Amino acid sequence: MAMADTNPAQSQMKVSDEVAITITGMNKWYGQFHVLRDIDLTVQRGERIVICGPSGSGKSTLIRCINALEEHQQGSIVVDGVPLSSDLKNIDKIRSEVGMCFQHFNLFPHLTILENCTLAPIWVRKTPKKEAEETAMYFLEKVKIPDQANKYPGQLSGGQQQRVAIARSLCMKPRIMLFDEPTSALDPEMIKEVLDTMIQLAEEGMTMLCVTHEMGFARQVANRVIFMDAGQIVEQNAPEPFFTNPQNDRTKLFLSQILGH
Amino acid sequence: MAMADTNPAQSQMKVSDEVAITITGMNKWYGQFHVLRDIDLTVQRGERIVICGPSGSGKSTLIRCINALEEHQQGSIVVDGVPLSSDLKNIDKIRSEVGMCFQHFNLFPHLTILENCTLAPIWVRKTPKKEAEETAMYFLEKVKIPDQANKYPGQLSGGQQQRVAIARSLCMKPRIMLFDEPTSALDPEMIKEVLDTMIQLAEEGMTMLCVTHEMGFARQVANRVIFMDAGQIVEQNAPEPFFTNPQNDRTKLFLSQILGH
Amino acid sequence: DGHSGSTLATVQERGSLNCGVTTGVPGFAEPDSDGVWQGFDVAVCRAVAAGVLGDPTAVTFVPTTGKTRFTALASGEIDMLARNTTWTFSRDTDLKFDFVGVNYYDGQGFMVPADLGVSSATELDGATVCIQTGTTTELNLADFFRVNGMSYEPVPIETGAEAVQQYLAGACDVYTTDRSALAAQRAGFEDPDGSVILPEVVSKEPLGPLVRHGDSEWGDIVRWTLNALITAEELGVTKGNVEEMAAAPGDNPEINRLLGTEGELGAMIGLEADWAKNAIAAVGNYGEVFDTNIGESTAIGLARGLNAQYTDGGLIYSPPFR
Amino acid sequence: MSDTHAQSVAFVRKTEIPASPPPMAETGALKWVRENLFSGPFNTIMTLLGLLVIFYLLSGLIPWIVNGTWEGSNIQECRAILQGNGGGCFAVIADRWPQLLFGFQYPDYLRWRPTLAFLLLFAAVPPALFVMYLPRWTLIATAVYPFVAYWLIWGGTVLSPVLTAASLLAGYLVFQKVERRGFVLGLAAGIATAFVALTISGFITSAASGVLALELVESRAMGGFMLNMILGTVCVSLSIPLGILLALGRQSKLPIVKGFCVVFIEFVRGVPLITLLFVANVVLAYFLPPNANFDLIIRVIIMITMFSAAYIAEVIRGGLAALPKGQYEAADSLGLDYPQAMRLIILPQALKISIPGIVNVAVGLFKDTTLVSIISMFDLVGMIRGPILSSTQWVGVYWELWAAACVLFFIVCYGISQYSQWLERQLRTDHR
Amino acid sequence: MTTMTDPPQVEGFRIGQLINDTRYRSYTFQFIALVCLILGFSWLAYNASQNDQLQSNGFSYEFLYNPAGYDINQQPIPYTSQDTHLRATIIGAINTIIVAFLACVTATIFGVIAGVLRLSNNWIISKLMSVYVEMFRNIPVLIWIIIIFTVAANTFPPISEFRLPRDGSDPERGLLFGMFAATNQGVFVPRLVFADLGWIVAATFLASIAGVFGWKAHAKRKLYGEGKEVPVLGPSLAILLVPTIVVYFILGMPVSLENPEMGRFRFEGGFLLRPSLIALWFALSIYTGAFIAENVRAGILAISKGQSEAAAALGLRPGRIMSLVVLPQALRVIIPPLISQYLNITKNTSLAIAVGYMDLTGTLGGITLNQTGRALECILLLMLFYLTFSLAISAIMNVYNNSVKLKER
Ligand SMILES: Nc1ncnc2c1ncn2[C@@H]1O[C@H](COP(=O)(O)OP(=O)(O)OP(=O)(O)O)[C@@H](O)[C@H]1O
Ligand SMILES: Nc1ncnc2c1ncn2[C@@H]1O[C@H](COP(=O)(O)OP(=O)(O)OP(=O)(O)O)[C@@H](O)[C@H]1O
Ligand SMILES: [Mg+2]
Ligand SMILES: [Mg+2]
Repeated sequence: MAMADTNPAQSQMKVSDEVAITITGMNKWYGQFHVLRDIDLTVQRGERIVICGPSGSGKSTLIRCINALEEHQQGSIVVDGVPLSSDLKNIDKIRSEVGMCFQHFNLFPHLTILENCTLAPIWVRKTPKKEAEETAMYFLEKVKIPDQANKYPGQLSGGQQQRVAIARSLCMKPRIMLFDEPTSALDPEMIKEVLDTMIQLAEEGMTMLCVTHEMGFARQVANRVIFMDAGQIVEQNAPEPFFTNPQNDRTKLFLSQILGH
Repeated sequence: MAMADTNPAQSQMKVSDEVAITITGMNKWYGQFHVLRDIDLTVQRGERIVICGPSGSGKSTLIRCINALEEHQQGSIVVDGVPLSSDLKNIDKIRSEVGMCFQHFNLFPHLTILENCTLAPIWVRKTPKKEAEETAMYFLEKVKIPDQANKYPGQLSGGQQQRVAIARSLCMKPRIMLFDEPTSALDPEMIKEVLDTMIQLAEEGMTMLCVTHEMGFARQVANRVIFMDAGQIVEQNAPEPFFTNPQNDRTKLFLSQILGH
Repeated sequence: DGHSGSTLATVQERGSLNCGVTTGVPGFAEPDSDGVWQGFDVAVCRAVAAGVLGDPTAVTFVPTTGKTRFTALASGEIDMLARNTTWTFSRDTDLKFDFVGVNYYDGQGFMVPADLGVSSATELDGATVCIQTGTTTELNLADFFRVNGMSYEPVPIETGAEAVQQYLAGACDVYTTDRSALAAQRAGFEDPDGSVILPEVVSKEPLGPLVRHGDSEWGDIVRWTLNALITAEELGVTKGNVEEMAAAPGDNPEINRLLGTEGELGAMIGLEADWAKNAIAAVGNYGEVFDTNIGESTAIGLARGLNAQYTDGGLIYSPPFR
Repeated sequence: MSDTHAQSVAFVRKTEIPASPPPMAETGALKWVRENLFSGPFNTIMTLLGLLVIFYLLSGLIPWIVNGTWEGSNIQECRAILQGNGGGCFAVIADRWPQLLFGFQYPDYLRWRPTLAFLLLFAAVPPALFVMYLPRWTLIATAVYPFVAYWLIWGGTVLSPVLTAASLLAGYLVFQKVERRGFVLGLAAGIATAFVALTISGFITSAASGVLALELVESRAMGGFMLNMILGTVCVSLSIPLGILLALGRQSKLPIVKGFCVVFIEFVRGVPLITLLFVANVVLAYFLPPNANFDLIIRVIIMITMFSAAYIAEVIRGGLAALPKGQYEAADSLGLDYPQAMRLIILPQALKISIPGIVNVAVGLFKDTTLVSIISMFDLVGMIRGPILSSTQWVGVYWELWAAACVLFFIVCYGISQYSQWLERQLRTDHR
Repeated sequence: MTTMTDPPQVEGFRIGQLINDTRYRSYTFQFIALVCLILGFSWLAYNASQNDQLQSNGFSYEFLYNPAGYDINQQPIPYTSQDTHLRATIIGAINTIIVAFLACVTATIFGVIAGVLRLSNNWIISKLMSVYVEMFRNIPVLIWIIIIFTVAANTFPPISEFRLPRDGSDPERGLLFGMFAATNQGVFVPRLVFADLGWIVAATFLASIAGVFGWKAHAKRKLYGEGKEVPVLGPSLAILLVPTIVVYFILGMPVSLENPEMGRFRFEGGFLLRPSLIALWFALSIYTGAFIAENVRAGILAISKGQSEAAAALGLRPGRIMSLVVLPQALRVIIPPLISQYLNITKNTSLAIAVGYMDLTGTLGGITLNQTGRALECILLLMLFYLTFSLAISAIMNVYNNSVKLKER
C-alpha cells in the first residue's frame, strides 16, 4: 500500500514503528445484529487515520470499542500494549491513554469550562488542583479560548464547545485521540475552527483515529483512510489514491455521493 | 420597468389580469405595537410573489392576515372577491380558497400521512373518503412520496414532512398558496427537494405568496419580489432589477447581507 | 425471652411507667388544659407508678385508640393498659392478656334527644345509631337489635368527640356507648337535659386494667395496687389520713399489712413495704378516686350504683390483704 | 401608493410611515373588559356566573370574618359576645393557639425552643435551596441545623448533638481520605469510623448527661402543627438520600439490587400511606427489638420516610433518564469510575432537573403528615379532632378551627410550591 | 497493513478479580447486597420470633370464617351480623371500589371543566379556577374530607324537620318533587323498582344506547363514503328515548320509582346516599379534580399552537379542530397522569376511616381488626388488596401508553 506524501503538512508528521493499537479478529453483536465483523487493524504510533462510510456502518461502534465504551464479544484489542479485557484495571489504564471527542461534545453543563478540564485530572490522575488548572489553561490556550475558562458550556458557541471538549481530553495527556464526527453537529463557519485545532494536534504527532466526512481534512492530515460498510473494513489506503482511485464499488458509490454534493 | 425573462421556467408561467388578492390600507397592531403599516398590495391570479425582509419586519404577520389566522384592525383584504370580515362564512370561504404551508410543517403527528391529507377534504369539503384518498395519493405522487402514505409524520425526514404539508394543502384544491419560510427549518440537502416541489407548483400556474430568503428560488420563479421592513412594504420589483439594482437603502443593506454569505 | 417476666425491672430501670389510656374521655382519661392527664383510669396508672416507683408523676401516658391499644400492649410499648377496656373471654384468652381486676362495672346504654319522644330502647326500630367503634359496642348493638327483631342504621365513628358532634348535629338519632361515657359526655353538652339516657343496659361491661400474659409478677403488682385502693376505701384509709395511719400503726392488722407496717407483703411482689401507702397517698382510695373524677359532685355525675363497695350493695370487692 | 399594479410598475418607498397608536377600540380598559369578560354571549354568561359565585362566597365569608370575635374563653361567652350576628368565634383560636401549634403536652415554658428552631429553619434552608446564588460556606448552616434543632426541640445535654455531629464529621473525613484508594473502601472506612465514634460518644453522653443540658422533652410530647413540621422536614430530608440510592439501584444492571429496588418502590407506591402508618402503629413493634424503645414517632418517621423515598426515587429516576446518554459516556471516557461519575457528573445534573418534582413530593408528603391523626397522634388535625373539639369549653366550634388549619397548611404548601415554580424559571435560564 | 496478533492468554482466576474484573464484580456486589438483605430480614424475623404475643397467637386467617358480629350500613351485597368476617371484608372491598369509581368519574369531570376554564380568556373565570386549584392542592385531603363531612352534618337540614310531628300537623319540610330529600342523615333519592317485565324496558334502554353508537358510526360512514353529513344530536336523542318510552307504556309501566317515605325515624324505601359516602366522594373528587385540572391544562398547552393554526388554515371549524386535532393529541399527554390520579383516589379512599365509611379499611382494617386483634394478618391482607388494585391499573396504563405512543423514526 503506497503512502503518498502529497501534502506539505503531512511531510512534517512522523509515523513511528511502534504499534499503538492492534485490533485482531474483532466481532461485535448488538443482540442478534452483527455490527462489527472480523475487524483487523493496526495503528502505528503517530498515525492519523480517518474512518468514513455510510451511516450505520459501524464506525462509531468501532471507535467506542477501542475506548471500552462498548464491549466486544470476539477478538482482541490491544492499546499501547494493554489488552482490553474485562479487568477494570486494564480498562482504566487504556482510558487514561486514550482521549475521546464526541459528536455532541458532551461537556458537563453544570461545571465551568475550567472545571470541565480539571475534573478528570484531579479525580482520576489525582493531580493537585493548582497543577491541573495550569495544564488546563495551557490546553485551553492551545485551542484558543483561554478567556472563556470561567464560563459555562451553555454560554459558548458549538465550535467553541467542541474545542473545549478537545482540550478536556488533552488535559488527561492521552497518547491516542479518538474523534467521532467531531464537526457534524456544527454550523459551517465553526467547522473550520475545530478542524484547525485538529490539524494542529496532528502536526504535533498525536496518534489519531477520526470518524469524519470532511474529505478536505482527510486529504490534508490523514496517513490512511479507512472505508467501512456493513460492519466491515471494505477498503483502506493513503488519502490520495483512496480519493482519486477507489477500488471497491461501494467505495466508489459512496465517494461519488459525498464528493458530489 | 422591463420584465427580463431570464429564466426558461418563467416564460411558461402566465399571469392573468384577474385579481386574486387585494389589500388596501391595512394596519395591524399587537397591543401597542404597530406591526403592519398601511399595506397596499394587489396580487393577480397566477402571480408568484416572494416576500423578504429582516426578521420581525412583519412578513409572517402579513401572510397570516390574508388567511385570517390573525385579525387586522384597519383596511381591507379581499381574496378572490370575498372580503375578509369577521363573518365566519367569509372566513371559511377564503380559507378553502387559500392553502398555507408553515415553517414547522405542523403535520398532525397522530395521523398517518394519508389521513393528514384526507382530513380536511372529508370534514370540510365533505368529499367521500375514497375520492379524498385518491386525490391525496395524486398529490403525494406529485411531491414524490406516495410510498410513505401509511407512515406517521414522526417517521419522515424534515424535507419529506414539508412536502407532505404542501400536498396536504393542495388536497383542498386551493387557488392561492401561502408559504411562510417553508425551507428555513430544513437541512441543506432537504431544501432542494422542497424547492423543487414549489417550482413545479409555480410552473403549473398556482398563485403563490412565499416568504423566503432563498434568493435562487426567487430569481427562478418569482414575478415580483417584495421587501418589507418595520411593517411596511419598502420596495417591490421584478426579481432581476430587484436583485441587481435595488433602490432603497434598506433593501441594499439587506441584500448585501444575505447575498454576501 | 423478650420482655415478659421483667416488666417490673424494665419499669424501674426506665424510671417511669408507660400506661396506655384513651385519647380522651372526660372523667376517665383526658388531658386538662395544662396537658396534665386526669381521670378515673389515669388514677390507676398513677397509683401503680406511685407503688412501683414512689412517684405518681412518673407515668408516660400513651393515648391509644380502640385499634392500637392491644398491639401497644402486646408489643411492649406500654406496660399496662388502663383504658375502659371490657374484660371478655376472648381478650383474656385468645389475645393473651391478663385482666387484673375490674375498676368500673359498666354496661352499654343508649342516649337519645329528649324531644325524640323515645322512652325505651325497644322503640328504636329504624333509628340511626352512632357508635364509637373499636370496642365491643358494635357487637352488643348488633346482638341487641337482632334479638329484638329491629333494624337500624349503624354510623361508625372513630372518636368519641366526633360521635358526640354527629349526635348533637342530629346526624344520628341515638348515640350508644358505655353508660359511663354517655353520662360523661352528656355532662359536657350545652343542654344536658336535652338528652336522655335510656334505661336499657344491653351488655355487661366490666372495665379494668390489663397487662400482658406471661408476666405474672407484674400482673400481681397491678392487680394488688387496684385492690389496695379498694381495700383502703373499705377500711377507711383515705388520702388524708394514710400518712398518719402509716406513721402510727393502729391495731387493725389488715390496715397495717396494707400500709406495710406489718408483714412482708411488699417484698412478696418485689416492692417496698410502703408501696400501697404510696399509691393511696398519691390518688386516694377507690371511693375518693371515683368521687373526684366521675362522682355525683362532678360534671359527669355518675352514681356509685354497681360500683359501690359490696358492703353498700355494690360489686366492688377486694380479696383480703393477707 | 396604490401603484403596486402587477409586474410592470416597481415601487420604492421614499418616506417612512411612522408607527401610530392603535385605534381606541383596541386599547384601554374598555378593550380589556370587552375581550376578557364580554367577548361573546357565552363569555358574558360565564362572567356573570363567576361574579355570582364570588358574591355568594364573599357574602358568606366577609360577615363571618368581620363580625367575628377573638374574645371569650369558652363557647358560651363567645356566643354571648356575638349575639348571633353571623360572626366567627375566633376566640377558640386565640385560646388554643399554643395547643394548635405545639400540642397539649409540650411544656408551655419551653415553647420558645421549637419556635426558635422554626425561625432558624429560615436560615438553614435557603443555602440548600439557593445553592447557586449563595456562597458555598453558607451550607454549613444547613449542615449544622439538624443538630441544633434536635437539641432545641428535644433538649438534653448539648454533648449528644455535638458528639453525633463530630462522629459523622469524622466519618466523612475518613471517607474523604480513604476514598482515593477506592470508593467502596472509603465508604466502609467512613461508616466504620462514624459507627465507632457514635458508640463512644453514646457512652460519653450517658455518662455526662448533665452537661449544658436543656430540659428533656419526650417525643410523645410533640404535637400540633409542630409535629407536622417535624415529620415533614425530617422525613423529606431523610428520604432524599434514600430515594437517590433507590433510584440508582433501580437503574443498576445488577439484577438482585435492581429487583429489590423495583419491588420496594412498586410496593410502597401501591399501598396507601395510611396502611403503612397502621404498620408503624400496630405491626412494626413486633419486628423491632423488644425494649428498644422505638416510640411511635420514630416508627412513623421510618414508615413515612420509606413512603416518600419511593416517590422521590421515581422523580430522580426521571431526572436520570432525562440526562443525555453522552454525559455518562463522556464521564466514562475520561476514566471516572462509577461513584465518581455519579457524584460529580450525573447526580448534580439529575438532581437539579428533579428539584421541582421533589418539591411536589415534599408538599404532598407534608400534607400527608396529617394522616398521623388517624393513628391517634396529636398533630394539628389530631389536636382539633381530639382534645379541642371534645373539650367542654369549645364543643361545637368547627369552622374557626378548620379554617385555622387550612390557613396554616395553605401558607406553607403554597409558599413551597411558589418557590419551586420560581426555581424552575431560574433553572430554565440558568447558565445561558 | 494489519498484523495478526495472538489473542490474549486465558488467565487463571485471581481473588482480585472479584473486585476488579467486570465479569465477577457484579456477582461480588450482588452477593454482598444479598447478604445484607438476608441479614436485615432475618433480624426482623428474629425480633418477631422473640415476641411471645406473636408466637402464641400464630399467623392464621382462620378468623375470616368466624361470624363478624357487627353490622354494616352500606351493603352492596346482602349481609347480616351473623355473616363471616370474610363477607364483611368483601363488602368493604366493594364499598372501596364503589367510592373510588364514583370519585374517579366526578373528579375527571371537575378536573376537565376546571382545566379548560382555567385556560379561558375570561379573566374572572380563569382566576376563579386558579383559586380553586390552589386552594385544594395546598390543603390536606384529610382536612377536606372532615370539613365536608362536618358540612354535611351541620348544614343540611336536620331530618327531624321532615318527621311527621306527633300532633298530626304537617312536617316543617317535605320531599323535593316528592322524591328527594337532603338531610343531615344523608340524601334520600328514589329507587328504580323493576316489576316482572321491567327487564325488557331496561334491555330496550341498553339497546338504545348501543343504537346511539351505531348511529354515530353510521354518520361517520356516510360522511366517509358519500361525503354526506348526517345530523347526529337529534336522532341520537330520539333513538335513546323513544323506544324505551314506547316499550315502557306498552308493557304497562313495569318500572316504577320507589320514593322515600317518612317512617318513625327516617325515610324508608328509596335509596340513601350516606353522609360518609357523600363526604368521601365529594372531597376526593374535588381535591383530585384540582390536580386533574392541572394535568388537563398542561395537556392542552402541550399541543403547540401550530397544530390548531394548521387545522384552521385547512378550513376546519374550531369544534372540529378540538375533536379531530387537539384532543386526540392532548389525551395522550393527559391520560397517563390521569391514571395515576385515579390510583391516588383509590389509595385515598382509605381515609374513609375518618368519616366512618365502611370501606375495606373500615371493615377489615377497622372493626374486624379490633374485634379479632389479628393486626398482622388484617393489615397484610389490606395492603395486598390495594397493591393488586394499583398494579392492575398501572398494567393497564402501560398497555395504553404503548398503544398510543406516537410513531417516531
Ligand atoms: N445500542 C445499540 N443497540 C442496538 N443497535 C445499535 C446500538 N447502537 C448502534 N446500533 C446499530 O449498530 C449499527 C452501527 O451503528 P454505528 O453508530 O456504529 O454506525 P455509524 O457508522 O457510526 O453511523 P453514523 O454515521 O450514523 O453515526 C447501526 O445500524 C445502529 O442501528
Ligand atoms: N402574537 C404576537 N404578539 C405580540 N407581538 C407579536 C406577535 N407575533 C409577532 N409579534 C411581533 O410582530 C413583529 C413581526 O412579527 P413577524 O412574525 O410577522 O415577523 P417576520 O417578518 O415573519 O420575522 P421572521 O423572519 O423572524 O419570521 C415582530 O416584532 C414580533 O415580535
Ligand atoms: Mg456514528
Ligand atoms: Mg416569520
